[in-house]
Amino acid sequence: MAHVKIEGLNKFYGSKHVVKDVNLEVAQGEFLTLLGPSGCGKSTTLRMVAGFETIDAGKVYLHGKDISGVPANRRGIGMVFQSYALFPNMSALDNVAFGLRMQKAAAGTIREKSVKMLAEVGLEQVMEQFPYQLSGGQQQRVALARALVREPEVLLLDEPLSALDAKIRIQLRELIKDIQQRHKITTIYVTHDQEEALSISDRIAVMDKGKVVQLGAPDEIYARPANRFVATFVGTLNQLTGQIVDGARGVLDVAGQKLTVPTLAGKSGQVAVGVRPEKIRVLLNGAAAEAGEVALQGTLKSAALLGTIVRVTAEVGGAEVKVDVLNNSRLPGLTPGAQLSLGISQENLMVLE
Amino acid sequence: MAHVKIEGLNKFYGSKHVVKDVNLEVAQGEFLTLLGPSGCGKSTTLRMVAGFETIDAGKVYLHGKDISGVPANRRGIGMVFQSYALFPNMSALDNVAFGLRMQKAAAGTIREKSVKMLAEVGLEQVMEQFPYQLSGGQQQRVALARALVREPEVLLLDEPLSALDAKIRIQLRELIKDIQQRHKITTIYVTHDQEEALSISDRIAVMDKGKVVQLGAPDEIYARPANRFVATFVGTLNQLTGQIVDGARGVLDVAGQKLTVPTLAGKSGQVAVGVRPEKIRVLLNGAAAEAGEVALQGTLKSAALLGTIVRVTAEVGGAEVKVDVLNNSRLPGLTPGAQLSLGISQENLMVLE
Amino acid sequence: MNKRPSASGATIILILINLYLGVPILATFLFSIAGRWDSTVLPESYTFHWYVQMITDPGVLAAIGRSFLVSGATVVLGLLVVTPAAFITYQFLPALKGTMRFLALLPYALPGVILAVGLIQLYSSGPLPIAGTFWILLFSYIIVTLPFMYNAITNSLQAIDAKTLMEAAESLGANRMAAFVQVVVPNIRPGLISAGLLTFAVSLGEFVLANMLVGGRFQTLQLVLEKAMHIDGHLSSAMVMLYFVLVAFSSLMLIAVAQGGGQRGSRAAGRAQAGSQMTGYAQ
Amino acid sequence: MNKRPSASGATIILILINLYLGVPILATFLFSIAGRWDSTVLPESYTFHWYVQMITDPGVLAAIGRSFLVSGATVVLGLLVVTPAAFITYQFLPALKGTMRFLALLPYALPGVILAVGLIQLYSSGPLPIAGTFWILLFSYIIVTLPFMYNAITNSLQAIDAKTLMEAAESLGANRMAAFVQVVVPNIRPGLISAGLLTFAVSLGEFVLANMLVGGRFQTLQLVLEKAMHIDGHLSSAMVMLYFVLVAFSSLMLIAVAQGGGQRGSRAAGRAQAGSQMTGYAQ
Repeated sequence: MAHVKIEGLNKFYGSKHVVKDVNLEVAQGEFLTLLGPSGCGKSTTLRMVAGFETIDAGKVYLHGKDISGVPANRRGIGMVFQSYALFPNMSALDNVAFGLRMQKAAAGTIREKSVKMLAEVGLEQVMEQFPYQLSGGQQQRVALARALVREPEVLLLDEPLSALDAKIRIQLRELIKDIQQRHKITTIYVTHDQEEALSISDRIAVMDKGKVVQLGAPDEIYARPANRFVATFVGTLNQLTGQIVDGARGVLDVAGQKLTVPTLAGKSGQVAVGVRPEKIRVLLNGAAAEAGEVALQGTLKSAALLGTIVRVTAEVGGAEVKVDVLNNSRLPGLTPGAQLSLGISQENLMVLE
Repeated sequence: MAHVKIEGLNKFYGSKHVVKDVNLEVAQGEFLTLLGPSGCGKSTTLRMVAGFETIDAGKVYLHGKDISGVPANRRGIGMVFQSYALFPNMSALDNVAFGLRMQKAAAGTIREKSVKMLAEVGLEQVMEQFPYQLSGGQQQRVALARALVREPEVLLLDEPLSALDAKIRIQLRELIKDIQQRHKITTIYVTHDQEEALSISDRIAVMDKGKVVQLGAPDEIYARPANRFVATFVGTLNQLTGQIVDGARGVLDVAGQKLTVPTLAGKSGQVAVGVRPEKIRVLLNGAAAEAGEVALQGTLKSAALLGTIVRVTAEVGGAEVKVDVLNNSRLPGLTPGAQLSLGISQENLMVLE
Repeated sequence: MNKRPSASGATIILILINLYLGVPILATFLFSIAGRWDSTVLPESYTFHWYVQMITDPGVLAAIGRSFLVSGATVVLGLLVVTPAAFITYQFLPALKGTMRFLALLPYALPGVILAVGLIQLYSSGPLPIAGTFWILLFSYIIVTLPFMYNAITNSLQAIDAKTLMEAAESLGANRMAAFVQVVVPNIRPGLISAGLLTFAVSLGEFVLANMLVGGRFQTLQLVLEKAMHIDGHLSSAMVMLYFVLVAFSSLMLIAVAQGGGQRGSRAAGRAQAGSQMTGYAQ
Repeated sequence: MNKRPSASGATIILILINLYLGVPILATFLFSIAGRWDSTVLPESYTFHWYVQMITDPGVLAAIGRSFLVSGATVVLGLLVVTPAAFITYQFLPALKGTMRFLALLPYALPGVILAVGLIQLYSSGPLPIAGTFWILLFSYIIVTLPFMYNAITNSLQAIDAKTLMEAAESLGANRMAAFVQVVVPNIRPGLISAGLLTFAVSLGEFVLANMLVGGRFQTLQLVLEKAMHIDGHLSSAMVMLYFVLVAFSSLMLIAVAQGGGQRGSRAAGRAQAGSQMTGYAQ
């Protein structure tokens, strides 16, 4: 049985239909992410699960029990907010202890558990400090400890890293994943950042305009996006638009270059195919495309170091094609304007509807 | 002659020394980035160049002329702010036209230039709209057009992308780079995001605690960081700490595994070496390390898809080692707990002081 | 779903507050048009007698003129002095912000009677013998309304982040005066209107200073009203209704004048600020 | 470097404002300790005569007691009623926020004389004959001070983002009452103190309502003061000085009481809010 089950959830703000018939099941110990652009209804969905928004239609089940009408404080959830939402009048330790005090636990137990939890998020040194004395990253660690110390049934996180700097964001997402796995806690995570979603989730529900448009494991979403929205929103995508010139074999004419794409067989007219930047090979020293590969000729525009990868931008028939190579490869003679031959395995070309 | 020259710049806030003797030269048409964590003095430095902060000691030269005492409105600079700072009472077009109106240009010229500049940032469709009707990304495009339409001597950008969503951030940084190159405008850019700095800059000045700690091209900063702060702040870094057991040959003992690092020859005691995640090879099918490579044995902890790369985390003697591989490689049998053999070229091991 | 109990509780509270504020006004209106009203819940007959008596009294009309004069002058002079003062403090002297906020609070510790005592000592003789004149009333009203002005304007400046807008304008070649006039002022227009309206309303309704500082020598509407109350409750009720009409009418006028001078963008600025403006003038 | 001209200009403006507000107070103080003061710039001799006369007058002491009673009751009742009302509106009825802000403005359109006319009609007879008593004064003071209370509390709630704090507390198992009492109230404490102080100061300084609604039947300090002014300028000046001491003293008392009941964290909350609080009570 699913640990959390969301059934036909709907929400209206006035006449605006912001969550449209969302159905989801989250297994015990699973990490599910709601991913989408701002305004797609992901936060509202999470807040209906938490009990902070009324449900206009649909149900939320926990362990098979309908909790749609249960007040937020009796749902057994833990919540982490984008703005941290620490209590300004309490020290880090008192913030963490608050939930245990509400459970009327013994004073000794409260302190012991709170200190242990703070140590787990690496804050034993600053537990007597007040929120305003802590950095953003530290505050969010306190918030995480505060949510977890009560051992909630489900942990809900609403864009917990959006207010933080790039470096801290990555550290903290590793910490969240780590702790989630250690405690084996069922987690629903909301974010607009696709890299965050890919790296941290067991499964991702991609949302667009109030609907779940695709649900699957990160590699599935990334490699086999359900539609053009998912393909472009999750990951970087090169789009090649052309005319089908041979419907039988699936030959596409992109600015004069012929690409044979078997999956296009039987189609006609103008179509677009997409390919991820890391699935393109730069063919060096006049190497030819291998069997099952299509070749594209282009001109080098720029090569930018992004850290672990180098992003090569080529111009192919007026359009830009991005190629990602690892920053340990030797790409000789990469000066802007150089002729470039690119190889793409046919299976990596996605047809975009 | 340098286009912009910053000489011995200092700033105090009360008794706090926030900018310490900064010297920089920016060539005509160059894109220089000030990179550092919050509070490192990078914005203050930029604001002294702009004329918004008084200079406590030092000089700023433009084309060899001392402009330290010139009011901001006569320095010939264009500025883009993190908060966009569009004039709420003016349409996008009027915002862009404002600077030309201040130059008392002819009405026809003003309109023509403004419309052209708005088209260049892709906003010809919304030029009659007011800031509150535009998205964050569109607002920052207007701000960019507004700063550029006067053809300033120098373009200054203060964390222009920090308030935007991840996807928009990448689009806009490509637009900024594009326009900067087309107009060949001398640019000083401030950011805390190392990937942004690496991808967009001709040169980067890494700042820490008010000082410039390294100045160089992105690949130089990335590959040969001047100190441990730069090495960890720019890019991801694996750190291996161990004891030197053979000072003559430079053999390091990391949790029982012996690494021969020629650059450690002559040293003794405890040292740390660093290696970037993409410079580590996963040795498959019992392949041995090549000549000039050291080998490490570890256990696979996790493999997370980040998009174009897959980040493999291995445990090596109690420490975590991250390996980045492109998302097109075939890594067979990567189940957590599996034994992993890693190869690192000796030249990629940086000694961290 | 689980919010309904609180929501209905809140509705009750709101209704009570409305009654609390609204019933006296309604009663006053009924009294102003009541003919006979002895022991019934509602008046037994209605008449416009009191309104006719009021508007045919030249003393009332002259008092309205005087009240408008002194209140209007307070608004104009207040805006001209306080706007640049608030801006300069906000922009260039952030260290003085606390001091200014405190100074702007002083008028609360200086209620009418207290202020009147001080002002009468000071101005009844000496180099500036303005006691008993329009001028002393004007200057004292500017003191009394300083907190509304100063806070509304400072809040507007913060709401639009005037500091960064100034920098943006300067980076585009505007000198400080041009930046202030062309960028800051149009964008704080809603705040200036609010400040003006509030100042006008407070000045128009002021009694103690008018009574003690100028009294019979410059009879304002409030003084006439207070006198009428001692004579006849119906007449004074009619004057209270007239007062409400005047306040509403002059508010609309002020808004119209201020908006008329605005650019086409002022609506946009107003909209962008609406939230924070309420905070500005609500206080 | 290029900011110096504006800075000195601002300093001049500040000095002028200080003089404008400070000179009347200084003059009053000098007058209260002046013996002979005819044609000289400063008094020729000094005396504490007026202070002695004042504090030995039982009428003055009783008036102080009455003023403190009605002002204190206004603060307590106001806080008890307005705090939950403001919180419920903010938390559960955001749609009503505009209406409430408007209602909270009404008292500005309802100056003393106007309000008094309405209240006297309403309460001089009928089911609640409280005209001329302490109670009508108390209820009218609550109306007058509603804007300070409501806005200061609402601003505090916004400043701490009480909505999210409530959600955080509820997600940690607290019911709404516990969340409000243990999380919201301690964190808006500085706002409550400010609101209370301002309400106290405004009530203490009110003259028109006291004069028209209760007059001689419940003589407050302001009434006694006004009477004293007609008798002797020196005596009334001394009473003004006493008034300032009372306001300052009771402010300190109120702060001490409120802080004393606080937890060890209230300083932290106060610090986190300091900026926004000023906005809260300065208006």
